[in-house]
Amino acid sequence: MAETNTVEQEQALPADDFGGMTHQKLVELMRAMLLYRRFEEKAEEAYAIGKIGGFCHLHIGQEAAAAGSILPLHRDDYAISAYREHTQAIAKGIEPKAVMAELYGKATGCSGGMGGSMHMFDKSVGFMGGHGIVGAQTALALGMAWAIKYRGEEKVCICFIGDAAVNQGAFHESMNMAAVWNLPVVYVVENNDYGMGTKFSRVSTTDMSVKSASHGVPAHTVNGQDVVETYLFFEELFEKVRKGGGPQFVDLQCYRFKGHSMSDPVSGTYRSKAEVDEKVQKEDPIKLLKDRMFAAGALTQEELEAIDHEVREIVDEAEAFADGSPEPEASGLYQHVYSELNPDTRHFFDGREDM
Amino acid sequence: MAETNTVEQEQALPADDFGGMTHQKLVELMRAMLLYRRFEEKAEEAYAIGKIGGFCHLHIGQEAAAAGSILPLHRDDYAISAYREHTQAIAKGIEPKAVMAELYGKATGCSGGMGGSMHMFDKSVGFMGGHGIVGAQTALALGMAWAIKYRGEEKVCICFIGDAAVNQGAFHESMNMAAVWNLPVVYVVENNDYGMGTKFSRVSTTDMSVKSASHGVPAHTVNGQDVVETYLFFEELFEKVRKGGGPQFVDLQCYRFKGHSMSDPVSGTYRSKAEVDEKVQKEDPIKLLKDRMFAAGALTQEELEAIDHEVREIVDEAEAFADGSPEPEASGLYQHVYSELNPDTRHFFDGREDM
Amino acid sequence: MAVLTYRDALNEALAEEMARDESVFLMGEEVAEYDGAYKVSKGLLDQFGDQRVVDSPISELGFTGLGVGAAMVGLRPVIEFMTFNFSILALDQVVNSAAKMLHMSGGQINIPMVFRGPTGAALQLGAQHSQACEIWYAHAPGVKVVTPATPADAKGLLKAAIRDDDPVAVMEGELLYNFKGEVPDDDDFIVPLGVADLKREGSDVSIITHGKTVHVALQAAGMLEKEGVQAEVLDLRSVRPLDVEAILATVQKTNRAVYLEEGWPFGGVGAQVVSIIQEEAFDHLDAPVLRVTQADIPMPYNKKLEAVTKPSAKRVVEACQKVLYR
Amino acid sequence: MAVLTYRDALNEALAEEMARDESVFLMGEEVAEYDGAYKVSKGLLDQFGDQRVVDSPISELGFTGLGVGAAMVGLRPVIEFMTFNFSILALDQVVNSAAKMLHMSGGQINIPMVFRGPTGAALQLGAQHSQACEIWYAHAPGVKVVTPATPADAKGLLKAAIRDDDPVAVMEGELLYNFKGEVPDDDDFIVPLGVADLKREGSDVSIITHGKTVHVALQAAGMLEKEGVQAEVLDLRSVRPLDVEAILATVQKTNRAVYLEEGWPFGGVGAQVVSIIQEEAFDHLDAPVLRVTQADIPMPYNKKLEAVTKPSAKRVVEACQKVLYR
Ligand SMILES: Cc1ncc(C[n+]2csc(CCOP(=O)(O)OP(=O)(O)O)c2C)c(N)n1
Ligand SMILES: Cc1ncc(C[n+]2csc(CCOP(=O)(O)OP(=O)(O)O)c2C)c(N)n1
Ligand SMILES: [Mg+2]
Ligand SMILES: [Mg+2]
Repeated sequence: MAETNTVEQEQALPADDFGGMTHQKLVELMRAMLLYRRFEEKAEEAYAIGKIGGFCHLHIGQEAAAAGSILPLHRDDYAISAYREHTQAIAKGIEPKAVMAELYGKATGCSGGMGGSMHMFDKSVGFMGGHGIVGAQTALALGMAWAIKYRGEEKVCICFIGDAAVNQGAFHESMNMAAVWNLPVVYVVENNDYGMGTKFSRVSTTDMSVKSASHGVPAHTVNGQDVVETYLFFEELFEKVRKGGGPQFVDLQCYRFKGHSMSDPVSGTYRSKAEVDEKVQKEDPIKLLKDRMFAAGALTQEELEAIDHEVREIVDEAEAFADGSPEPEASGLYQHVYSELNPDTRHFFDGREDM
Repeated sequence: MAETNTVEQEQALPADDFGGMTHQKLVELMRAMLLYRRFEEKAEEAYAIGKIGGFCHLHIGQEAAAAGSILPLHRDDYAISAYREHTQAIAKGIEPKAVMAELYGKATGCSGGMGGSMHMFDKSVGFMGGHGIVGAQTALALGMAWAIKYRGEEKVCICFIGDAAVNQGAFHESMNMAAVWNLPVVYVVENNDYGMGTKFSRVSTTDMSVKSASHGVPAHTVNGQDVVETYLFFEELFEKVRKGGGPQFVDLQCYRFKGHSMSDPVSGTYRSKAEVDEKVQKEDPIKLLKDRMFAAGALTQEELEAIDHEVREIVDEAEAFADGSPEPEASGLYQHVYSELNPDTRHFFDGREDM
Repeated sequence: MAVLTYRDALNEALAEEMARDESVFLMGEEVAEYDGAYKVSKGLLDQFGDQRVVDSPISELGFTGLGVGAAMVGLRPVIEFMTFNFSILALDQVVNSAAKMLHMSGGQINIPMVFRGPTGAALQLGAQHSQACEIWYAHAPGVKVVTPATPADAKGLLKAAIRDDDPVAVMEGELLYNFKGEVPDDDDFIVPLGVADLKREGSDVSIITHGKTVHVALQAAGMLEKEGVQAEVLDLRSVRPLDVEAILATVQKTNRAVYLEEGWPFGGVGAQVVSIIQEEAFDHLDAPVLRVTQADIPMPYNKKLEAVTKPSAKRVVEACQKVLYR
Repeated sequence: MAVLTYRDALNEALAEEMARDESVFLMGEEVAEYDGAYKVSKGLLDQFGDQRVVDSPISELGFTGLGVGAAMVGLRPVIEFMTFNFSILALDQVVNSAAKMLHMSGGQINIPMVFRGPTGAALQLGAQHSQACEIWYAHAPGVKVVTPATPADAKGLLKAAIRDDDPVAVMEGELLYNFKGEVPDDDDFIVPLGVADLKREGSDVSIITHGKTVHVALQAAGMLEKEGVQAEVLDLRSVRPLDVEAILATVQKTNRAVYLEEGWPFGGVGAQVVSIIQEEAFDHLDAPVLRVTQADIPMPYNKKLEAVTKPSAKRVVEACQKVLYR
């Protein structure tokens, strides 16, 4: 009897094959998410002791969205985002130490210490910035996608925006043009349901999934806390877009575990502590993958700790590198305002001679 | 036999009851459309001899859209439009002579000669302008609708835009907010299928009817060349909106018989003469109503000519009034830049003493 | 006189004017449930309800136009920009609608509205969040621009702006919100638009400025005093309308002037003021009027570089010494 | 040298640069099938095809951003605004993206793009279609602005702008498109950015200006000559970068100057130039520098009032007489 039961159970529960994903890939995803988590935790610490300044928007809780949507990209594809982009920059290939150094405002930062938290750039790996004006990057992405088509390349451009950004005119103008010219751009809404303190349902009467309907851009809804689902989805989508599939719109549902920025509360008038606690317990993307891999015997506690140890070392090195790096020189301040100074004429009008 | 046939025919063809519209209303609509047509023809003449300057966008061919959507409004409702608004201004209640005088740039014009063809205003009848920046009026209309709700009034605000204006971000931002706050605003696209020389299908992959889908604003498609259908539709829609029905989006299909503006060709690279000719023959809103009223015995040739004679006189008077009116005084140039000049301080920096 | 922070002074101004006039409402991102990104509207939602204190979507162009449209029919909107940096998206509605409506309607439709929020740089917010926006607004006839530097001016100017029948941009400073100062208690205390305030008397040189940098000017004046130089500090308070009389008076008194501002130099407020001075006080000038501005570059994130990019008291002192030929 | 209209000169510049460099494309409203609202791009669609001459929807913010994005990855977009009036909708992408990208990316990403179209008033287009936009662009470091007044300058400056590695606004004049003049035939003829041109020599007073009003200045100089006054006319050609040397040279020569521009005065280009002159040529000035601008009001539609609102040769003459104390 008991035996039969067991057999029945086994038939009822076929082993999890992670959608056919290799074990190596699963470990890679786990490692990536852990790296992002530890990186942001380190940034949080550094901010608290004043090593990082300005606005600092953490991605904690949204690691699966970054890993699942960016790791399937090729190095020469383009990614562009808003200001919550530290881990996305790392996912696209910027060294953690170059991102940390940028947060520290150092010359060794990926933007030479000039951009900061909201403006991570590395053209060489196709990470085209961190942008601070909500929605503006949708039009910039359109232009990169235009260039891809113009040159007949088989690249894609992925553009990340937040849920609140779909209310910006730039987003709608861009979606329409992407459709008109059938451009290889994938608009991904990291839908964490809040724009600062505003729940999406307070600034839209419609569901996120219809936001591209007016423009004829195909919409997709993906569970962005499930890194396996997310990765497999984007892997397939990108191939379609490379082959001329045209623009896509993805409602990537996720959740922000921390405050909007370091200066904002995690919960408060706009969302309850209970809501956040439940999400953190039930929808932590790292915990979800861990439990699933443990259950499938695809990962052991020891292996997980080893990975965690490894990424912590990377983050510690990044922090040490950032801390030890030199500040950019004041002498370079005017160097990158114009890339071409025209001869025998004046470009700057502040009358300063001392720099 | 023949008789039976006739009987059968009569049974086959129930008399046209114009959707229950009164004969008086039908005549009113015919008279209105004829007035708009003659008015624009006069403006065209005046422009040709240099009495009117600048850009001048005629509404010829779109008279049913103006009559059918504006005449059902109350005097204290608000209407706002773009730059192709002469006849809309008249429909909302501005005297033809005040509109003509504005075209002539005279002090007696509805905007004192300061606005011109694109900027007709008369607050007293709720015509809130002629606006020249494509799409901008969608946000202004939102604000007027906001004020209606704020004050608990039972008014509506109608906002006219062209088909090309739906590609402006302002339109999408406004539609979304209209839905979020359930405002009494009716967005009407005078869909004449072209923005200057650009056919709508070249700048949108989707049909006009889905342009409000992303924002959850109900969409309606109406034959804007059929004044009866248009009038009955809006009469009903406005009542719904007054009672809290919320924002509406109307694809009012019409056709521009003339060039985009006086300086643009009627046809050419962007649309064929044949296309225009066919539309003019088959879809002239005035001819359509005339034929239908004649067929139903609701109007005779004599009556029509009498109406035409009457409106021509109104237009001639308007022209004479405009021509005979004084120019605005240069002394008033600075009078309406600020409505309140703060004491003991400088508002103007051109250093001119002579005005 | 109560001692208030600049933030609370603005909050009081809003509360008093909203209580005084039903047609006044506040709209912007996070102004209601979140009490405002910088807490300027704290408590107003509870006091006035969600019809008068309204959270908007992130649609600057749209909700600015909404404000203009509501003003067209007589409401008195106060539109908050989380920061004026974002208002560049809305500039069309400011310049083409709000500023021109009265004139192009032949005097029929005035726009009694206020745009407000912080302008200029705070600390390490980077290139896109650190821009002084006065000139984008002041360049256009039809718009008024005020830049309070103290709690009293903040309250008095915001109240005057709300009562004014034209579009007024009230440009605040994020770094000023916690600044404390005395504020008259009178509910009808207002600071009239277009009237400058002599923040410090002096006889040797005039430092003319507006907004946040008033405090930099005062600091510089203190440093100069140690060198025996008496600097006068004129706070314009309003950029447009402009108190030209006060500007000419101080120049005629000291015969030497320095214009200090937070923004970029090219076509800045300082350029306009210098142009007026040299035209209208030409014979009173013993030296050219010098300008101290932000370095003519986008704001860098790095803390040290941001500090050198901003106009400093040290640079003001140097400029004053130059015009004093010392 | 061929005699061309300003329109054809621009058309040649576009055709030559597009033929020379595959990465150059033209996008804007009605630029392709309609040959451009003002026919500047006539024939280019046939010559280069619809991937390189592209009709856009009416989405100024969006297609301007598209241009910036394409430039980020190395294309050289030429974005046409039907008129610059409409570009205020796109200013965020100009000021926050194009102008700041190179700096905030630490020097990685330059923006080799051109914005072009007519600026300022034509005839009776009313308040919203008659605005001079130079200063909206020139105020921001990172942007370059040129304003050709003749066919030769139009061709040479547009070609230079397309070849330049930074964002350049080429501001044309609707009323100039039919203006004829000699243009060098050389395919590589360019007019370098930032170099002014002495359009008329004189010894008594300098009329400094840019763009369309160069012709007003020349007319004024002609009128002055009849009174025995030799006016020098300096056409800046580029507003930013700015040929300060040429400005100082003419002022040092005549000791008297008038700045003439089409736009509004407050914080205009003239304010900046005056500020430079009084600072750097203080001892050479025998009189204050005066400015002649559009009346400080939105442009009226009425023909006569529009004429008085615009800066006229008569006003320039009066200003010159003033600085000459006559
Ligand atoms: C145009 C503009 N308006 C306002 C802001 C201020 N702001 C920064 S982030 C933010 C909320 C955006 O929320 P969302 O798009 O959902 O992204 P998330 O922060 O959740 O990732 C706001 C209002 C801005 N940076 N740009
Ligand atoms: C923001 C803006 N961009 C461009 C223009 C120039 N323009 C005026 S009308 C027009 C076409 C508009 O077509 P549509 O919206 O279909 O209205 P219609 O003229 O057909 O009535 C264009 C491009 C403008 N006035 N405003
Ligand atoms: Mg969000
Ligand atoms: Mg149309």
